[in-house]
Amino acid sequence: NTAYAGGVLDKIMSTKTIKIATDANWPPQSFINDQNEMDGFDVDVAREIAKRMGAEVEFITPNWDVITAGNWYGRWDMHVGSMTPTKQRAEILSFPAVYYYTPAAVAVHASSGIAQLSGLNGKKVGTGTGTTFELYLQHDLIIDAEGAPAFDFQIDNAEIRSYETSVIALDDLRLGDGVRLDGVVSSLPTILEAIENGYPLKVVGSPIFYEPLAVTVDLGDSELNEKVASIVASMRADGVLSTISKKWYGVDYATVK
Amino acid sequence: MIQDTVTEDLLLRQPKFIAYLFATVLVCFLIFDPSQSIIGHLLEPALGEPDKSGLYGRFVTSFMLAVLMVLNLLAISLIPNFRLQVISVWIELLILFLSFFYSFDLSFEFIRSKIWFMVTQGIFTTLYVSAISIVIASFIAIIGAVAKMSSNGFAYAIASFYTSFFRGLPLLMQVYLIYLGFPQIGYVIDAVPAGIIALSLCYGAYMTEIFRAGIMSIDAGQWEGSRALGFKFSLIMRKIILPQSIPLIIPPTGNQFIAMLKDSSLVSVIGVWELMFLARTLGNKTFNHMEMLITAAMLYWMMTMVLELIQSRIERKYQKRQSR
Amino acid sequence: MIQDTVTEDLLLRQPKFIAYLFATVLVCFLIFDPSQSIIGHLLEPALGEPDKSGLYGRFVTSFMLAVLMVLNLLAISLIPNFRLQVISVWIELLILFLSFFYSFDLSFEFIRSKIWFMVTQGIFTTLYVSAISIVIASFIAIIGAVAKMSSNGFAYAIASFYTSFFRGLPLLMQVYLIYLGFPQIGYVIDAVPAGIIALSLCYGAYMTEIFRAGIMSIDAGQWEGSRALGFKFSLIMRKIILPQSIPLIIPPTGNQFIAMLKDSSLVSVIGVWELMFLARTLGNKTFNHMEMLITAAMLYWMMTMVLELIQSRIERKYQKRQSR
Amino acid sequence: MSKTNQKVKQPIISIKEMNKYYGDFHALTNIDLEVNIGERIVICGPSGSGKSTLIRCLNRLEAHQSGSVNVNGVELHQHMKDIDKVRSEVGMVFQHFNLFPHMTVLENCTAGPMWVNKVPPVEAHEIAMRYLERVNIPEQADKYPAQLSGGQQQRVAIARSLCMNPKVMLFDEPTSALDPEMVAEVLDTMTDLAQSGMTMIVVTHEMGFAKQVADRVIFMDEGKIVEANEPIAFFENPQSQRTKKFLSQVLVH
Amino acid sequence: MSKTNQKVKQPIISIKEMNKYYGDFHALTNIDLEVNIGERIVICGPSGSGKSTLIRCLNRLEAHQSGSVNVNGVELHQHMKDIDKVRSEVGMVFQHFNLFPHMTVLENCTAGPMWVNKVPPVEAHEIAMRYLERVNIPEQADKYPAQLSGGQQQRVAIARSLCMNPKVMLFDEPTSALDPEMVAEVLDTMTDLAQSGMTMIVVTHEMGFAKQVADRVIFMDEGKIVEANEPIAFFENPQSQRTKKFLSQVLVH
Ligand SMILES: Nc1ncnc2c1ncn2[C@@H]1O[C@H](COP(=O)(O)OP(=O)(O)OP(=O)(O)O)[C@@H](O)[C@H]1O
Ligand SMILES: Nc1ncnc2c1ncn2[C@@H]1O[C@H](COP(=O)(O)OP(=O)(O)OP(=O)(O)O)[C@@H](O)[C@H]1O
Ligand SMILES: [Mg+2]
Ligand SMILES: [Mg+2]
Repeated sequence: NTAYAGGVLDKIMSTKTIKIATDANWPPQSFINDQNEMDGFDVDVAREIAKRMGAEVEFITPNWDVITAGNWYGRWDMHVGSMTPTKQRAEILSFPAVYYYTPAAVAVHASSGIAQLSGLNGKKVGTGTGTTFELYLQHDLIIDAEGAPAFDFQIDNAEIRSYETSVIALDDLRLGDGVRLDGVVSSLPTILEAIENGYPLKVVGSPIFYEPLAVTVDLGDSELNEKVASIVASMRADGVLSTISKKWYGVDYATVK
Repeated sequence: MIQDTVTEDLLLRQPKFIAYLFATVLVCFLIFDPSQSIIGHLLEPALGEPDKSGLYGRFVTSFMLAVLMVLNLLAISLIPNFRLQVISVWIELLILFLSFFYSFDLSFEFIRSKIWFMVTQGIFTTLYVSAISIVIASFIAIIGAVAKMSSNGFAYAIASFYTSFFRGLPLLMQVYLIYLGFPQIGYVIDAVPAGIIALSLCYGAYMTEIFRAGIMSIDAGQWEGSRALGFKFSLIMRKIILPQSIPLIIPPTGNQFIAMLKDSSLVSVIGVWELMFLARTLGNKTFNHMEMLITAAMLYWMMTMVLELIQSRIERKYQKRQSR
Repeated sequence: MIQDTVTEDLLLRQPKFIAYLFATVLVCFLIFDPSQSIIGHLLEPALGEPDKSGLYGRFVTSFMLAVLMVLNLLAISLIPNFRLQVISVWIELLILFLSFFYSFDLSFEFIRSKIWFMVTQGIFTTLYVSAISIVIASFIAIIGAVAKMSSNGFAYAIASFYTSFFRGLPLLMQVYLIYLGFPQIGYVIDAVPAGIIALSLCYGAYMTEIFRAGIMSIDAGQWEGSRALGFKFSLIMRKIILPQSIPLIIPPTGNQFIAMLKDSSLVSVIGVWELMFLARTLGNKTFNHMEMLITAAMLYWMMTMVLELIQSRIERKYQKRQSR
Repeated sequence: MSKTNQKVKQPIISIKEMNKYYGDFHALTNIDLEVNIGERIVICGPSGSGKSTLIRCLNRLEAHQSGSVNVNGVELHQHMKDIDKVRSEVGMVFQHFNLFPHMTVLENCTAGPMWVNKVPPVEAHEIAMRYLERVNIPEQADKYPAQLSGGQQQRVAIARSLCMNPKVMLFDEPTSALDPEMVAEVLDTMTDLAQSGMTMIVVTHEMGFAKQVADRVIFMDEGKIVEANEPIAFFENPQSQRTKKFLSQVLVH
Repeated sequence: MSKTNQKVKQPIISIKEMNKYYGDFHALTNIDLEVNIGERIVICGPSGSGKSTLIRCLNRLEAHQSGSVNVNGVELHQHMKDIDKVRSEVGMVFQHFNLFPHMTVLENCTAGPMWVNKVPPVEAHEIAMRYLERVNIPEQADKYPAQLSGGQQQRVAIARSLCMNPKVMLFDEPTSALDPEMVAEVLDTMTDLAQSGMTMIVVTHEMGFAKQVADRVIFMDEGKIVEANEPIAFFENPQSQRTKKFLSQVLVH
């Protein structure tokens, strides 16, 4: 049923264009900038990968549901959008290369008295639905990708509030301590970005886990997999990944500390 | 539409038409190449790997399909009873759709494990949010309709502003505005009430027009007859006009309720666990989206059909009463 | 609704009513405590920090607001011309809403920088997807309506299955099914065509009922008159029935088109950059959601009002022609 | 205007210099008319001459623009307080009956007394049955209007008005929507009512009824009262050309 | 049945043992009727007696369930091929005119010839104007039906049928929706048509017209033909009790 798989790399090479799917709603990883073009960490990485393949890049922004349903039928060739490789997902998609690790962290309102993660036990904690953050709160998270550091579940019995994205959860947290939420689990960069934009929030404790994030391609084209793996390896080796990470996060997330 | 008393000969009784039909179907199948699709795979035992059977496989599959289809149509056309005929076409279409879903390689195991939760949590939430909202919306609509027909400048202006504004804005925007906006002026409301307010206001605006049409459709003679007896406005409205316009109001209101069942899924953006939210969420962890989406679709469809049934019952009751 | 020839004295001319009104408004304000909200902040220079002015501040703010409101109502009620009265109420409500939006602390700078893109990219996409879909949906609806009224079992069964299925399923589900499902049977389609197909099929189902109602509303005498002259079915339909039902079909179709403008936002899930997608996306980086949502809301509202205007023009044209 | 045939010289309706416009269209011009208690008046005239408009001004279903309309001592105008009271004292029977289709015949008849005059249900029921007997259809009390023939429906409409115990009855072409065979039964009911001394104003083309019952026949054309006279004089010796022409056309068929 | 007054003994319509049911309701019972070319027939009878149903069976606006209906040599049945041809040869004028409100008077009249008989536009225009002159309203050709009075509309309806050059004309109470003054003009048009030798079947309560024009008057009751006779005999010496009763009620008013 995978009509195009196997020929994806050939197609990229012959047409000299690559279609890369990513999210438009996930700053600073990927978003629409002031020039109304795609921009962000993931987007820069995608551009670099395309450059090294010698192809023009074209971005496509379908919903997460649609991407993770698999079976892309050549509508796009690759997804560079901070997807966490899990075993179950690997049955539908393949993850040739992890390109960075983001820390997940917990935010509370600036006026909150909570100073430790355990302070959120049994409290109302918001996050995005279907995310690893939600799984973490449910104590269901298993990260089985190579190179990912181990972690503990540090918040127990939280009353989980799942939103379409964790950005709406941050909007709710912003209303005041305990007004709708006591805390939000999201990625550290997103939280910091919000704080920078004037949200009255603060980060509690250190990152709760590091999430490996990978380039994703459709199943069945092993040549493409190898090609992507080698490109990402070379980007890490020559420091380009670190440079891009520093550009967007001020920190190097390309390798685990 | 008035049926004519002379019926044309059934096309399926004319050999020429059947030949044409067969040819058309065959050509269609040849062009769209069923051997690549699921049907081709079903015929695999007979023809070998679809990819390899080539033009021959393509032709054989298409031919068999076309024969099957025409025979099937002929068989159905022989059923003398209209109802039975309709039912058998329905069943066939249903099977066709289900086999289309089947082609997604669904994990029925997974569906079974989740369906109970979807029904109890999802359908329950969807139904109660929609039901409360439609009741409130109806009240708003009655007031709105009267205001829009009134000669009072205030009433007209407020009602027309209301309908224009709330029909003009996307429901999602209204949900956001109420959920995120109200706290700005000092009142924090929960997700479910916010959703109900947004749905009621939005549908109240649409239904204002329905009620207005219903009230206007009542013959002027009813107003004159009542006024000539000395009835006051509110009495005429309550006892004479509204009871008579119910049969006209119910069908579009039923439509609105069906639409609302689905629009209520928008409250999921603010974290209410209704059916659609569950459909998009439950499958996430294990990547069983399609299973959940299709299950939810079937559940929605079933709800719709039940509602349509109830609606037609109510309609028939009223029609009977008024035209004995 | 038929207006009575005897009008009651305007309530706002009765001192008792004004006193009641004032008391009610005052109590409302006291309960909902405007001093905490934006209005309180506007009065800050006079009363000091709202948090600190306490019960006194609360009462003074409420009192002033109540006086203002009643005076304002009286002023409007003195306007003799109905149109002017309506317009001034509209303007006041508009200002109220805008100041509600204003309370979000919007960055107008940001809105200015994005609005052009929203109009050119967003509105354009929204409009062309909707326009194509409504045209296709109308064609489907004509066929569906005739089929649903036919005495042919096939036609009736297929049409009723179609309307039930596509009204029963949430549009989002249909978009997914078409976008993700069609490739399963061998045909990969792009996002925009998939969206247009889904919108056309879904709205075609709703509009089938509209067209059916329009066709049925034509007096049986028109069918008999045409048949008695020897006209054939398709001729009667094209030349006699459809032209006469247009005035009845246009208003609900206009409604559907307005609804579709907003429903077309669902195609954003498959990556089409229409207005709603941009509204939810553009503000993300700088956390200016509210700016973008409100801008989009205003744009939608404007589109709706333009469409309503066009609709009322068309309606008037047809009404004029038929009742000179 | 001649007022030759008054039984009691006490006007219950008095119209003076009344003018009525629909927008720019001058529907009634300088109408002067007095109707005394117990008087029976038949109004006829060509279509569009303003007959309906005139009697609809009498219970203010239409508003007049100048002049005065006085019913039972109450002056009708836009800001009057108790129009509902005046209306409840003036019965009106319409061409198309205007019964309430969602209520039974009995409910149609009890609604007025109960809702307007606050008569207790039992008594309202008695009143309703009394008048349904008077119009000869007590056995139809529990049916819905749609189950009755046109003539029966019109008789229910008359009974419904009578239940309010009106001082005047207005009829607007009460038989013109009926099949020929049913006209008779409604006219009989009306003749009956006239003989009981009810004040009546009847718009009709039934010249037989006019001859038999009317105290005065009024002919209208183009919004004006052209001629008013006792029936015998009116039919046998019409004064104006217009009346003559009209009578010739109506009486032929 | 008596067939006394035939002008040419050549039947154009022949009904034999025809029965018609609406569901369980037996609307027409054992109807036998022959109409010869040039004959003028008036059908009368109480409401609900099946008059409309009968003439609507003649161009198969209604289907009959047993017996035979033969029009101009063509047998009418459910699976016939060319009902449109039969219908285009049988003109029908309805109580409520059934003009096409979205088309001008002229367009109403040219539609039939152009769309059914494929007459070229110029010629259709000529035909239409010829018949509009015949019914005396050529000057209304460019107006819409809603702009005309009832009588004018009915005359347009007659002209529209005549444009198809029909062999028979059917009229179903053509004057009963008209104001009294307009009845005359339509009856005049119909009398005119009758004198030109058109075969006509007219359902009407206008007894004056029947006396003046009809070759035969048919009285129906409860779905049966009760009596059929020449007009003079019919009116002066009705045979059945039912006919007598009906005539007494209709002729009084
Ligand atoms: N609501 C209205 N708006 C405008 N013109 C009206 C209205 N009602 C009636 N008219 C006009 O006023 C005139 C008188 O109408 P009215 O109904 O009183 O006539 P009528 O004598 O009762 O005629 P008919 O015998 O047809 O009932 C007519 O020319 C009519 O067109
Ligand atoms: N479509 C229908 N379905 C059921 N019954 C019908 C239908 N049309 C007519 N009838 C019944 O058939 C009978 C004859 O009706 P028809 O209209 O022929 O009477 P008519 O003699 O023309 O009466 P009128 O003078 O009122 O026009 C009536 O009892 C009527 O109720
Ligand atoms: Mg009138
Ligand atoms: Mg009839």
